[in-house]
Amino acid sequence: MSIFIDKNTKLVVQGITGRDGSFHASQMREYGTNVVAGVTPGKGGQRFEDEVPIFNTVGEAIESTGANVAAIYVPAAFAADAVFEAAAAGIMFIVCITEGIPVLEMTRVLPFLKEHGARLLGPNCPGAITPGESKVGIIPGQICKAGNVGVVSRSGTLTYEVVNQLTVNGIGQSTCVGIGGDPLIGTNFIDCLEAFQNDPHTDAIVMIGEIGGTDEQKAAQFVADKVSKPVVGFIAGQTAPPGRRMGHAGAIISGSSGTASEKMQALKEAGVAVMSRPADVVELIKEHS
Amino acid sequence: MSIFIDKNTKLVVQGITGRDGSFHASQMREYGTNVVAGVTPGKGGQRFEDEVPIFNTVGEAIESTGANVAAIYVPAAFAADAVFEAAAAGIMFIVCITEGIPVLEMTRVLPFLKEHGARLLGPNCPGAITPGESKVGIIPGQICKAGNVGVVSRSGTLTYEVVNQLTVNGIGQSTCVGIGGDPLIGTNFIDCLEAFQNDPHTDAIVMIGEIGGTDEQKAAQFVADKVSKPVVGFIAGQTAPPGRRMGHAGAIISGSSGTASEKMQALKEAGVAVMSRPADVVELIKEHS
Amino acid sequence: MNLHEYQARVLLRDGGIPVPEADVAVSPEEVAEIAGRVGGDGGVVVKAQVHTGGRGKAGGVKLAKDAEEARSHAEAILGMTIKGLRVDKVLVAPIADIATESYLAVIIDRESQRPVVMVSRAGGVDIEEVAAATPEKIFRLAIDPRYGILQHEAMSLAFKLFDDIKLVRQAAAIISKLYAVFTHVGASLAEINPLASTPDGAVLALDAKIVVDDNELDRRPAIEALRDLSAEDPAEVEAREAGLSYVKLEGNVGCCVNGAGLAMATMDLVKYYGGEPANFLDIGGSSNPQKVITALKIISADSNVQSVLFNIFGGITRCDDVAKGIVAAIEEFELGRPLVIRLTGTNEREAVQILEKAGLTALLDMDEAVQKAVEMVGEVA
Amino acid sequence: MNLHEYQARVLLRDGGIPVPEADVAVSPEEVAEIAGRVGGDGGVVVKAQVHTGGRGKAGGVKLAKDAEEARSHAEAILGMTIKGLRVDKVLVAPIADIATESYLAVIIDRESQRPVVMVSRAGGVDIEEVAAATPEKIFRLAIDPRYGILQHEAMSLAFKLFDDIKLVRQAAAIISKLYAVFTHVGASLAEINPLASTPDGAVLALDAKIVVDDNELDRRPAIEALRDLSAEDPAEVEAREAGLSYVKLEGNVGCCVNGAGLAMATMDLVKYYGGEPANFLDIGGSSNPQKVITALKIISADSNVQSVLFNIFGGITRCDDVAKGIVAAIEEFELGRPLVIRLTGTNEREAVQILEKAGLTALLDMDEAVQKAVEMVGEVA
Repeated sequence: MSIFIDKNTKLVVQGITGRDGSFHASQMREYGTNVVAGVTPGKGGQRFEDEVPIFNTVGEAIESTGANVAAIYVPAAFAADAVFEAAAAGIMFIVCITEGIPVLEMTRVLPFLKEHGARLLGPNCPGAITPGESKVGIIPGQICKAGNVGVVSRSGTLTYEVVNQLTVNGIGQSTCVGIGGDPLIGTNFIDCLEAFQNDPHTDAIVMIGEIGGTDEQKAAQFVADKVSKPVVGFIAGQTAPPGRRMGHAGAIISGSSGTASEKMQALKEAGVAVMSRPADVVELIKEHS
Repeated sequence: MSIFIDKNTKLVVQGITGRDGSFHASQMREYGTNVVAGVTPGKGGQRFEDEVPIFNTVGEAIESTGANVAAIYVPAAFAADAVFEAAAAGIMFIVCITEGIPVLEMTRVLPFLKEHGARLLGPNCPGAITPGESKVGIIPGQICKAGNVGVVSRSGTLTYEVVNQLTVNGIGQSTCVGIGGDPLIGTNFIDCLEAFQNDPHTDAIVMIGEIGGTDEQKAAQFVADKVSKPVVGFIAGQTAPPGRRMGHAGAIISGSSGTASEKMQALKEAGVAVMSRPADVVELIKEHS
Repeated sequence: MNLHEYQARVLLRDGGIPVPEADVAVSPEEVAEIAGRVGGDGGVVVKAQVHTGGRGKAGGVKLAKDAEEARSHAEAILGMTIKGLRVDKVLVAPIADIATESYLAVIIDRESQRPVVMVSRAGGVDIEEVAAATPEKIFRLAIDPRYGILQHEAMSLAFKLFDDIKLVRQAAAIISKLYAVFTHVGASLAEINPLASTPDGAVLALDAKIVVDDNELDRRPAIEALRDLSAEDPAEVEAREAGLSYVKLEGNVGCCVNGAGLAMATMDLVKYYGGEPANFLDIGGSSNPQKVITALKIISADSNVQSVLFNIFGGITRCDDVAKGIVAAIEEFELGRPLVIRLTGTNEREAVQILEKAGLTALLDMDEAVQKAVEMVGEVA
Repeated sequence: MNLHEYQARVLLRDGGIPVPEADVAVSPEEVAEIAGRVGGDGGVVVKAQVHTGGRGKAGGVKLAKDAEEARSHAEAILGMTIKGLRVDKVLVAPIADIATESYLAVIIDRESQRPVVMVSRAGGVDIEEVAAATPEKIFRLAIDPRYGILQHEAMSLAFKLFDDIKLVRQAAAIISKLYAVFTHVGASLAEINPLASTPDGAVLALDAKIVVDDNELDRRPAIEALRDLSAEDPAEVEAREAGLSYVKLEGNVGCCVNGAGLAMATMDLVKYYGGEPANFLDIGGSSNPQKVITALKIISADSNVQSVLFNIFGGITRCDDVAKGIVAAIEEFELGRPLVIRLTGTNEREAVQILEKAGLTALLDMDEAVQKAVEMVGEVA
């Protein structure tokens, strides 16, 4: 039916009383996400929108509400700690929306997650949405539609663009996942491809990459080796100059490595149908699935 | 036949060119231990006693010689790092003779060992000996005799006293293990009791504890729950005053906890035959096995 | 954030790494004074302090046998332009007597998701070339940040650089200290090239490069204070201060987009339709109208820009806020080029109304908008 | 190694923990001066600086409303003896206005093999009593030293101490900083009791106790320099400096043993045979004759000792070295008590010869030797 989140998702929102956290907690509730708890130290005992109980710690939130997924909207200075806290408290799927976590902090966060068996989506990502069931993060719900195409992307608004193309052309999505544009992230393309491959309700996969690093190349190899479902791909940044960071901390061509063309080449060699333009997604999905 | 070490033990001696390391490497070779390599940074390429190759790193020693056990005799300032190095290089049984590793260092060493699946004996311990097969550490070989009694102890010379009593009375040992007197150690009583319980060639167990901590009490519980072989016990420090450290860093009664009498009581309740004097070991072993 | 060599050298010294006494100067007179102070028999080297590689090839690095020659080199180097960056400062360092030149760096490795220490005996040259031609000469070790660099790790790396144990121990200490500096300043790169040994058996750092992770700067004001705004492109400085992400390119279609991925895809689509993007510009997630005004100012300050394209997919970004910003901007100053606006998503309808009221048209389709912006290059606004 | 309260307070302040301004004094005049300087409306407290608990009950802690009263208290406290330790220094600290008293400590926990932070709202009293009577009032959290204390860990502990988020945040910062001090100085205990809150909403440390792991001192000379030899038993200081481990007890059979376990077992056996051990003494693994001489000097300096027992099981320790030390010692000074020697193991035969040549007898059996030493109590040597 989906990957990572579904109608059984019971969400705790870390930073629920902050500017971003409160806005998106409202949006998620409006979409139908089961937001069971919020966390803001010092506001334990209060309620969000008169309904959702707020706790001082994630541990207390889990104990009282059985929350099983966390969404993090706290400021950058506290975001890594929020991930540590969620994982230590036993949350197995943690979505970190916050941008600006130092990469050295991430080198400590990632092994901690591994030790606790927890999965992190992000940081600096738009989150995930399983249309009609649950939205965790900031992906606009109205552009999505339930269906059988899995979408995974390093980008935010570019994902919306592609998902919107699918939706307005009647192609629904199983789950849309934004993995984030930072150099070190908790969940990569391969993790999502594997999950989509194993999800009986996903029939085709769209993956949207960009310049920088080698995740797309490794994902291409994974597609060749392990993915039997059709995959349609896009790589942003063909016109990006080397050595300059394109907004995302991870979107940078180092020396001559991490270019869009090498990534597109790898995807093509793995049998992925590569789009020239975002709008091509519709035709390619129809053609290949 | 034994626990931890046997005739298949291929030993690398870390600090083999130091005062203690060279003396004991000689002693171990004399006893028959298969000392396959030594490590002293900067002396790679030389040989110890014209025979044992010396390497700059443990990794090189393993690669060239297949060493599977390490003995550490380096000065205290380098000993924790020597443990890290041995574990990182893939040694699964590491014996650290060196005394004086700060306990905070040990709080970092112990999880590292766990992550690498390695067992540490010590630090600040006399090591282990499987009579007639292999000696790793500093236990005098001539006081031991091959047999079927397993000995585990927090002490050094007190162990020799007890082992000597056994030997002169014709009772041989499967393996004698000194776990060390520091507050944080890699291998505790339970680890050894479990190993002796599972060793088909051990028929009875002698455990020698002392004041401080609760390892003996936990071991007593383990004996009650899991050990079917007869166990004879001794606790040193009945006359030790509270709050004072008795030589070993770990031998200290904190408040009213960790006394000899509570430990002896726990052992008795677990069905362990408790000696009044070291010399009682002979009679009790004969009586109970 | 890139640090200048002279700044990086100070950080290494503070971290206990042996670095020859050197100093930075902004005038030939200062250069002569420093050369007299730090130069020994070997003379000094005068090095342009700019944030780019290839300083040597560009004539920005010169050897001088004495203070007078250093002064005359400084006169040539100060004020010169290397890859578009003006040289305002030079480093004056003694020329050391060198036996060997090695390479040492700590980086963040995306593959292992850890800091990685790289060492090579092939130092003093461009490491990218070594990596391409003779990769077997480079040794890498991933460090577990939970434990930090361990003594034996530093030693095993140092053994890759030297045979003599005295040099090995010095190098191991420098490796450990460089790792400490790396974590202390929140770097994404800390490099010593060359790490030199001298004929009398000392190991020391003769050059230093540090790049700090921008995300570390908030909690490291002392490092942030090292930022040299004069060494950066003024438009990029202005963009960063406004919370925008801007990179100038060589094309003529100015792009203003929300989101980095969409911004790159927009640039690519400009190219796809035969145009050339003039810039990367991401206005970010929030939709403060003021940011839009600043973005338009920055784009229009680029004289190459011949048409301006907005591509906004509203999520958190509210299209009406962006529309308000556009309207306010064109009221505030003359854009002077054709403007193509594509808006869709959150508050799209309100945005269209705001724009139409101001006499502007909004498109809903990305391809259509990009095509139009490319076509309008060269037309009068 | 125990630090004095005044030393621990400085370390906490250096670590950024709020500690009221206070100072240490060795004379009543200094006490009056400090009281005038640091005391506010609430007056000051004068506290004996000795390495033992129960200072208050022994009259070593007194409140004074002004400098004059502080001086007179100091006259009483300076020079007094608490549990055998003479008071040479007093701390003079302001009496703070207190709303609540909590307990905070970091210890090394043998169970979890990690540093553990302990907190309780039941502060200002003996925590052992709280642990015994109301253990549910104490909260403990094991810290993973690979990650250090995490912000949320400090916060969750601070929530156990306070309800008001302003106090919680202050307490969390103090908890993190105390953990940092703990690791920085290589402590086995760092304790603040009480951690007080004031009526105007500040959280601060009113007392401090730090015990440093002796094994950390070699690499921390600045901490080692805080050692106050005058505050320790001179015999134990002498023993430590000679590389011996010595603890004075109340009995009359002096014991000199190699190995801590065997030394305790020997003491126990003395008791088993009806005697009372005068000391714990471990000469350690090496067998330098000089150590044996020092050991005998220390034992014979204890006027309670009426017989002296050697119990040596030679492993690394060579029995002949010990024998040489014994012979040298009795040649050097008058022992004045009967001496019973048990030696076995490495070079036992040579040892027996050395002793017999000097007119001494060596036994081989531990029980026999202990029994004899007990029997000889009171006999003339």
